[in-house]
Amino acid sequence: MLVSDNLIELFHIGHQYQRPHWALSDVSLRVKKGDFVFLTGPSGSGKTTLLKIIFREIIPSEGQIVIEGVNILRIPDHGIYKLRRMMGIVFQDFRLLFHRPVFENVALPLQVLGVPPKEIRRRVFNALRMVNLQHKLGDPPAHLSYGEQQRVAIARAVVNAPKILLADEPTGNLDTELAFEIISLFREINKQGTTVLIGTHDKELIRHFGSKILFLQAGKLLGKDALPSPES
Amino acid sequence: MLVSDNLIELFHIGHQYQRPHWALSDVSLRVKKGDFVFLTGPSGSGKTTLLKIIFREIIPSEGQIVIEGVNILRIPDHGIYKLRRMMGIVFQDFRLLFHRPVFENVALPLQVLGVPPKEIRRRVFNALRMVNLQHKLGDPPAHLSYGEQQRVAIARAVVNAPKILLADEPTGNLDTELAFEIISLFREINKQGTTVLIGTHDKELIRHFGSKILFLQAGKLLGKDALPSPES
Amino acid sequence: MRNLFSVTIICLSFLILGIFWSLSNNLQQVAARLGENLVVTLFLNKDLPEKDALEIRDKAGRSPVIESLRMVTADEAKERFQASFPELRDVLANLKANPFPASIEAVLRPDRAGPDAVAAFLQSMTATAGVEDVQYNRDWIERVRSLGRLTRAIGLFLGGILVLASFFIISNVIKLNVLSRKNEIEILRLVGGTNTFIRIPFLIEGTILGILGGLVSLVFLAVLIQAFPLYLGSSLGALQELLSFRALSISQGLALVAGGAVIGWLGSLTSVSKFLKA
Amino acid sequence: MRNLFSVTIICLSFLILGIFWSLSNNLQQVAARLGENLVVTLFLNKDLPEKDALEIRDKAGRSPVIESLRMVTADEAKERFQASFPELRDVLANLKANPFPASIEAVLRPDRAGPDAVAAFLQSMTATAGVEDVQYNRDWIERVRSLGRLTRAIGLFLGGILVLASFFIISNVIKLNVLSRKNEIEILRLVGGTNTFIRIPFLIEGTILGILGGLVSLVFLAVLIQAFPLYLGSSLGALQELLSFRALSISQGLALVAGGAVIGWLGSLTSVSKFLKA
Ligand SMILES: Nc1ncnc2c1ncn2[C@@H]1O[C@H](COP(=O)(O)OP(=O)(O)OP(=O)(O)O)[C@@H](O)[C@H]1O
Ligand SMILES: Nc1ncnc2c1ncn2[C@@H]1O[C@H](COP(=O)(O)OP(=O)(O)OP(=O)(O)O)[C@@H](O)[C@H]1O
Ligand SMILES: [Mg+2]
Ligand SMILES: [Mg+2]
Repeated sequence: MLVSDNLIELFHIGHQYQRPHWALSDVSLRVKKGDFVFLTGPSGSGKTTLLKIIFREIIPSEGQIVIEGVNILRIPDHGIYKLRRMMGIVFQDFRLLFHRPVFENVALPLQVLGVPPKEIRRRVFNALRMVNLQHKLGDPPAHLSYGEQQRVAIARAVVNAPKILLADEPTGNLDTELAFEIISLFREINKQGTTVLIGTHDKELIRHFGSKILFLQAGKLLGKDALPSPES
Repeated sequence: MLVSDNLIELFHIGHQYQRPHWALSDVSLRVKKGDFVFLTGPSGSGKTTLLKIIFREIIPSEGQIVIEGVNILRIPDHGIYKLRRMMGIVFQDFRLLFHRPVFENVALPLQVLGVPPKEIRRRVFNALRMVNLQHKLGDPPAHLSYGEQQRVAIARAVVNAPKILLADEPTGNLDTELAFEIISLFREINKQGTTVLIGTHDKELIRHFGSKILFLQAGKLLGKDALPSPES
Repeated sequence: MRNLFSVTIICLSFLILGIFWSLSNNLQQVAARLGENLVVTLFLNKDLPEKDALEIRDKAGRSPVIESLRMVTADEAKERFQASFPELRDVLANLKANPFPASIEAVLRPDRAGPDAVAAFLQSMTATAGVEDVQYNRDWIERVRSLGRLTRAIGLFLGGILVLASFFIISNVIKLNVLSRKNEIEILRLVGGTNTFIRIPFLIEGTILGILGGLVSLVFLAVLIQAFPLYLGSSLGALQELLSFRALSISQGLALVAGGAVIGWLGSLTSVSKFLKA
Repeated sequence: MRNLFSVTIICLSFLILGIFWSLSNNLQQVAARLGENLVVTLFLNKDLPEKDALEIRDKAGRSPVIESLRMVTADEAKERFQASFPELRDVLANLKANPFPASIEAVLRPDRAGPDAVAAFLQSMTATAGVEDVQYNRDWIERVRSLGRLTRAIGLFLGGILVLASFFIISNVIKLNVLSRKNEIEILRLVGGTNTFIRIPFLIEGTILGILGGLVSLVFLAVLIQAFPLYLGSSLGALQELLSFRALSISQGLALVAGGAVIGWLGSLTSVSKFLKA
């Protein structure tokens, strides 16, 4: 079965925020179910843009993108929630509810699914323990340090054991030990079946954990050899 | 002359955002004119808090802090601008005018000083070239990638050749090459007389550039040996 | 803080609206009462036999514009005159005969007393034998018409301005409310909330704010209506009736509250929907 | 967008304020005019010699409450009566002698015609030989007083509510404006801007918004004042005078605009200052 093998497929994706500059151009790639992929490249090369296209925050100017056999550009606005529910996302700018307790923030993806409160509590505690934040559970992110906020965002992304985990620079505000812990956590989740795609510029992390690596340079995908070429 | 030697002096600084937790406790340190100091420590150890106290965004719960012989806790609200004008600050959350052009953002510290427009243009171009962003001059930060925004914040901090440069995690969103370039830039500015204090968790940077290192752990200062002890 | 602001604005808008509504209620009633006073007086020939007078009355009564008819005898007319002008009692006492003619007072139906119908009636009565003169206070008719126009004018101008203003203010306040929670809406969408899931709390909030605003304004309005006449004193006569507040009816009060609910609901709906795009 | 909102709100507030101000202007003028009509009529004994009548007039003229005096001869009185009641002409023609007494009409000075002074005047005139009767329409006085009270009541109740509402709305809009630029204020402080440097643009903006709102509302008000009588038609009589709009005087217009400027300035000042603390 071809569909079940390729979880995410991008076909000739190009994106222009503003003429004449192409933030991404002709990016084609496949991510298989169970992959653990690093997306790297210098500042401004298009990592965030590519991830935003995958969770359909941005509609690309060109190309098609298929996730689980569904062309996500064809999903109407009111149906996007189905796509989002199979993803956990760590945003580069966190996107937390700044003045609500950490607990509520992490519980959000479960609440929209209607998970019963007891189960929510169990899973949220679990996720917070994994990122070492169980003691900050009642504080709002506004009262946390940057690294702590980043870990809340990570906990929220993994709390629902999503099919796909997208993480944009998830360790930018963490010290090396913590960063390694977090990526190890992602690795574990990956072993339980989640496909993981991490945007990062941290070479050390990639060197240590890197299996498949996508390298972006000024909006173009290099190092395709790390992945089976979509044309092959 | 004792005063001219110690640019920044902290005496038994302690800070409590909320009872009962102390974000900082009994921190005493001296930074000499011309020093190049790294402030490090794990996530949540108090780096940002300490820097915020130095530029008086936060009034510490305990202790005194003297900069250039002036007890900055005694400065009234309407006089703080004098302190801020001798500092360049890179904030961990950038604090840019999100919808104004990069140029305006970087020009701000010069505009409040009433520098003539021609001179402003010259210095802003210069600063932007140093962080590799001269081509984004007309775009607002809202249209930039994270690393680019961070570099705008850096350009704004150095544009005025300040006496003191405080940088909180200035390379968190930058790839290693760029991070090294930026710290080299800080080094150069330091050689021209600016005292530099960088909060970071990047061990590699510290290993490479580190001269004096302050290590924070749960709000307490370790590794004081790297600096002359204030008591000595 | 901002919720307090919303309620206050909604309340003020409705209060102003309610004041005008109440005044307009009142003007309409006064206009209606004046309309009831459209009277045509048919002066009869002196010494007309009662039989003929009754015939004239019956003829007048067949006209569709007539609401009621009343015979006024010469003696009655004299008494009325004496009551109205006591200083002239001597003059009348000096007269041998009663100088006043008998008359028939015809009250017109305001709903049917259009200019053409009234003109036809007046003409036919003037032509009737036994009718000496027909008096009809056209000024009064004009005044009533104008009062009707005035009521509508106030209703349209001020009421219109205020309804628009209220809607504008309220929907903007709700928009600001939603804008301040734009972040929250975006985040909910990003973690997989359906549009309905996201909308509901905003709709509830907007509706509650609207209802609260409407209720509070009703309370203020009631206080105002009670307090106004007290302050004015009771000696204004006709003017007081014209300008005093009349309480809104229960259905008008309910309409005000329901209007608040609808505005709050609509305002929230349109405001939230803007952010449910991506 | 938000600036448009601010101007619209300021403008609407001032428009409503202006409408009431203009109406209140008008009511005050009507009240003043009614005040001028305070008339005491002194009926003289029949066949009183003219010399005595003039004496009575002079005596009345010495009272401080009198503004002017006018002699009405018996013939004049008869003519007036005939003009008012043409149907009774026959009656009068039948009379041998003129039944009407001569009289003196005394117009009172509204500013001095307090209840006590008027009562004293009436008493002294009643006691005067040659004066048969003194008539004074107390109802009218009461009505004028009440109208004065009404004017003030409308001014206080509605005007007060609206001034408060305007100020509340405007200062909140400005607060929201400033809040949306809180970030900017903080950043300016962090790069070393002095408080004055930071305040000035906000103060200028607030003041301009206020002035604009005031000006636009004046324009609308002028249009309204022009359009209102046209719409009403011209047959309202006294009622129209009572309710028509009268243009604001130049100084009142200036006051409205200046009020806008002050509100804008104050609103900005207080709102910005909140963020200049740390
Ligand atoms: N909203 C936007 N409008 C216009 N241009 C944008 C916008 N967002 C990003 N860009 C531009 O698109 C390019 C790619 O940006 P992107 O954020 O994807 O880079 P990135 O690889 O994530 O960089 P970083 O490591 O600095 O986060 C950059 O040149 C950036 O300036
Ligand atoms: N506004 C606040 N209110 C309450 N607690 C706060 C606030 N800001 C920070 N804290 C707490 O103070 C401690 C120190 O925070 P600080 O931001 O100084 O850490 P940091 O060393 O900068 O961490 P990071 O590397 O994650 O940025 C943390 O435990 C944090 O939760
Ligand atoms: Mg990025
Ligand atoms: Mg920090």
